[in-house]
Amino acid sequence: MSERIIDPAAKGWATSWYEASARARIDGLLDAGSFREVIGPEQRQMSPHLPLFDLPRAFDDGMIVGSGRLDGKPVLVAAQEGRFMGGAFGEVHGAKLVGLLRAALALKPDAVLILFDTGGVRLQEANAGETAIAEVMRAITKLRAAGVPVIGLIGGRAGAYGGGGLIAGTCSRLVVSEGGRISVSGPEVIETNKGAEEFDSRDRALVWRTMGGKHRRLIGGADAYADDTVAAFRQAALDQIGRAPAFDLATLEAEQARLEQRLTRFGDCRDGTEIWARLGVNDPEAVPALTTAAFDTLLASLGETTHDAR
Amino acid sequence: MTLAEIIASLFPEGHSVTVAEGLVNGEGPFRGGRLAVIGIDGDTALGVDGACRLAGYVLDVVRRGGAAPILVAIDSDSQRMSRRDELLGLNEYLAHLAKTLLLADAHGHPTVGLIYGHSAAGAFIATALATRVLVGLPGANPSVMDLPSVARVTKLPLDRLEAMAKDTPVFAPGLDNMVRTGAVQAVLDPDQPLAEQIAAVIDALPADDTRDRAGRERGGRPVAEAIAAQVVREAAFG
Amino acid sequence: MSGWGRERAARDARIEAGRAHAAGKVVTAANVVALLEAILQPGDRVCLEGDNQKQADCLARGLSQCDPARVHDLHMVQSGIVLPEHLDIFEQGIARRLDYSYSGPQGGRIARMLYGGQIELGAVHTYLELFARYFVDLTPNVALIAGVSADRDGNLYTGPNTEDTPTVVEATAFKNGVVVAQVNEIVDRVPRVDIPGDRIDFVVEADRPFYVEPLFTRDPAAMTETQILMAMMAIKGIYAEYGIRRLNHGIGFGTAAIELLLPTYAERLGLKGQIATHWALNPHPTLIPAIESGWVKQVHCFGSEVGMDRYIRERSDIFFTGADGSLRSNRAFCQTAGLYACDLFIGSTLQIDLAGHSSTVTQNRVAGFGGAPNMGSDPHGRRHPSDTWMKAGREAQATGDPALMRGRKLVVQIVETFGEGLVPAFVEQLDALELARKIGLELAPVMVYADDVTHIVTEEGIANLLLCRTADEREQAIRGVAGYTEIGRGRDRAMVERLRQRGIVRRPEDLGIEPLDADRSLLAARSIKDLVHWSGGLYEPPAKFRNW
Amino acid sequence: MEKLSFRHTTQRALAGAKAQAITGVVASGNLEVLLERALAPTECTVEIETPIRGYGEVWAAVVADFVARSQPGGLRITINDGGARPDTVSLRLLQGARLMEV
Repeated sequence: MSERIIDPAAKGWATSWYEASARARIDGLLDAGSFREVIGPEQRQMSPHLPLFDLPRAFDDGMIVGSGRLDGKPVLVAAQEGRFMGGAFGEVHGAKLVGLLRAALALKPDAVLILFDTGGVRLQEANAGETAIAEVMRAITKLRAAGVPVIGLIGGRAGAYGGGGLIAGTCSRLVVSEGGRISVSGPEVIETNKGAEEFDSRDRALVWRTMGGKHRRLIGGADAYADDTVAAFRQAALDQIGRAPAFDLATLEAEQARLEQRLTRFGDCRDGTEIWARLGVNDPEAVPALTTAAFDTLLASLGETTHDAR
Repeated sequence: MTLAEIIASLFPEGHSVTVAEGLVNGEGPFRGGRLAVIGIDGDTALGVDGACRLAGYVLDVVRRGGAAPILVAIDSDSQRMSRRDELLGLNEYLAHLAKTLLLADAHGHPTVGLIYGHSAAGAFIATALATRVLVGLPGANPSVMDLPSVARVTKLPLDRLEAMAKDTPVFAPGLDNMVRTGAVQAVLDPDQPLAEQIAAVIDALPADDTRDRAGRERGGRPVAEAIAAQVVREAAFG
Repeated sequence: MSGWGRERAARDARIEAGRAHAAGKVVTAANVVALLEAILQPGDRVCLEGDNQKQADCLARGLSQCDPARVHDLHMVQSGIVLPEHLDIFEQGIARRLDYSYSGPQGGRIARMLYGGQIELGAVHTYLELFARYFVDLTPNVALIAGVSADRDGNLYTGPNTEDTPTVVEATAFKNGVVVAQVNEIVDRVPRVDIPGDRIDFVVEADRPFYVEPLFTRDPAAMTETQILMAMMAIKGIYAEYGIRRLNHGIGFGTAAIELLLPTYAERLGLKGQIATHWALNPHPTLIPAIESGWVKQVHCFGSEVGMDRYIRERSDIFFTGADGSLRSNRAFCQTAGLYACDLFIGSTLQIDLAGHSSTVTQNRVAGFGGAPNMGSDPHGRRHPSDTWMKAGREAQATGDPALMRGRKLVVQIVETFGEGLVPAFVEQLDALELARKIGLELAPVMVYADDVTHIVTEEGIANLLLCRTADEREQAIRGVAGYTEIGRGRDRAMVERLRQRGIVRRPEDLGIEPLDADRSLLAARSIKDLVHWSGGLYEPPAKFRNW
Repeated sequence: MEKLSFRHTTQRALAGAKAQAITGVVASGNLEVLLERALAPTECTVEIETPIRGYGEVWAAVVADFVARSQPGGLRITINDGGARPDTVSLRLLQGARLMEV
């Protein structure tokens, strides 16, 4: 009989990160009972703009922020709810994250954890969302320069798209699961603008080979690969806290070299599988189906995917 | 104003600014020192290759030391929308470009964004919005998405959106709306020499990120500042 | 020509005319139109093979490109109206009359064309009826069928999606008809002979593999708590109580949820081996966990399912497979199995009225029947007992001689009280009646008649219609599970409470089910990826269902 | 958006001491329910904002059934609806009450 990875009858289900709500992710990620929310839902700080569009609002505007402990370490946490407006950045949503990052500058937590789940900017509040993303990126670099690691966790159904992808690229470390996607333009956006010949968004396997968790981890776009469970993300976040690269000229020069080298080596590749083959993966076609254990083994054999150039 | 007019107005004594494939790079004399210029011209989309080169230019300035300010002049399309760009990790390239600008600023090279044409979405965030202060020129047209596209996505009639856009700066495209949101600090006067106006902007650089305060004062982002401030006040470890 | 061989002679003449465009039996894709124009005659009865799964699409394209001056007034007798070409030929005048069974994706267009008089409709059938009429009064002159491969003698390998092919060929080839098969490739030797070559007159090497719709794939990621609650009630309140071993499931999410609860919830209830062991069912990917956990003894299939072929090949203890190892499906036999050999059919529907009639027809769509009414009906020709069948029979029999009692098949409708866009599933009158009036159908397109339905399961509870003794009781039992729809809110609360005392209406709490326990963590698989893992990597889902 | 508001008197206070709970998310076909122990022990209010107009009677029936069943005395309940079906509303209300009883 074949390997049985999932057997709920025997093991019971671990909570899926992909399926969990933002609140459930925080609950499972942090030490039990340690989360203290700031501007909780009872304050009803909802979007002042959505009523204009006759759209429903959420009590937390899809962004939950606060403090807690991760294996005893003090951390600040922000989590996006990907099912509310696609986790998109609106005015309140963005301002809560900006505030949290500014608070971290004074509080000096062991890390700030950002639980991404976003399609990018909320169109109904586009200018506020876009500006907030710029504020977030500035705040993150300031915080990193002050020695506070900012760790992004990406494995929600909305992924980290648009400005969310840019914020992710600003973090000290990124943890991604198979379901997590990191990208600027979404498949549907590319298809709408450039046609299905450029990108067939219904070809889901292509989507994941282009922007999915395994691809991002393989090319060094993410630093750790986690199983799709809240427990695995917790462990991965813990592992990354002590390994955050500094934010200085040396790091960015190393990143410049890393990104230039990527263009030279893979700039003519048409598909993820071609890149993986050049990385030294023997059977690129088999990568999407690899289990976490097999994928970890593959990563270890390649070596070069782990770096501090971020 | 065109890029050539901008450069001429900035550097009446001459400069080394060149444009290749829509990417702007060079410098010129400025207040007894130098002003570095990078940017995007001609409504060019920003992809992995362009972002990487621009980031390299910024790092060159930082590596050279000194305190030369960096002007980021922008007339771009959005990010380049293609399979190849995303395959190669466009988010990392755009974020890297933004980080180099933020690092340069932190290293004593004041960064000033100047939007004189179009810009949108990821290209806007990675360039003009990653500077310490962003100013615009009349006629500039930053946007996240044009109204017909917004109409398509939100399934609202275009004429209703156009009516809403008149008094709702938070979602409508255009320079004025970005000013009211606080993203663009000021609009420069194209009839006066730019060198002096940019110098004045640099002299008045805010120490902190004051875009949310401006957004409240100008009515484009009514609550962001208060929300962020409340989080700063109330976040604590139990 | 005189005597008794005129049909044979006419057939020989058609084949002779077709040979001009073939090398032996083999025809290139480029010559399809010429071939069809040579062998078809005006007014022919033609079966263009297609059902809810596979399509002879290359031949459909060819037929739609024929010259209407040469090929016209055809009488199409086929299972499925699915491809645009199936209706294009009526607009072009190539075809005029239609007898069919299923029209899922073309339901809107076919309704408009029926209304506009562009189609002369014989009848909308169930699969078995149409198959039966192939042998009585709708025998095709020409059959255009699809297979995976053929050799030069015409020996045909249908592949796992055998489906309607043997039935269509049987009726055509043995009654002086001409059979044309499109295949994905011509080979020296086929893996197995599904249709002997002497029944195939022409083999077309198609320009691309024939299309198969993954109609039976339900993504567990889209399954809701409400569907899980309904599945729990069905398992505990029906499967367990009646001890249902032989069964058929529809294609909805509710029944897929039942499949995914077998190795978890039903296992905890100790029902393994007691229920759901023998199936007339397509190879549903959501059945994989139950198979892997040892719940399932045997499955016979109408067709295959995209991505399931390798898995089936490695599970020949469960599925019907050929000597070559691949699945052998057969729609006619599996429909018969569903009708006569299964004790339960459970499926979803769009509308149920106050008597219990149900229909998937909406005001502007004629979706056809497919096979659901074959399975979803009580076969009066059944003569073998089973505990399930007898128990249901006892519940239904109010009067009469117990010695002459016969059993009842369980026909269960599992529906959420509101569908997409808050459209209620319970109505005063079926849209099907209005549609029948509008387009002049003699018989309203009712999917399952009230006298066949035994139970209705909704998130509010189970209505056991077998136990109802009057039309009034039946109506209140239906209202009693119709939730917050207008029908549900219009219930006689006191009477529903009395029905509840008699076990005719049962709420989750009456079954010992806590609605808050209906959680996605009960599902044996929560994503397509989980199903792949369960299958040991043998299930290869189609691209649109992947998120890795 | 349509705003609805219901006020009920219960026979008793809801058990438990939890001050507040939230369940569900505002998404298509879903809703979020915020429950706060903020009223007199035999009072309960339910306020709803919904983008789907014209279902006031259905909401009234769902809320009344919930109150009769769970006796949520003392609760101020506020709902942001994303177009949920009545059975989903009912389920979320029950989930919310259970969270408060802890």
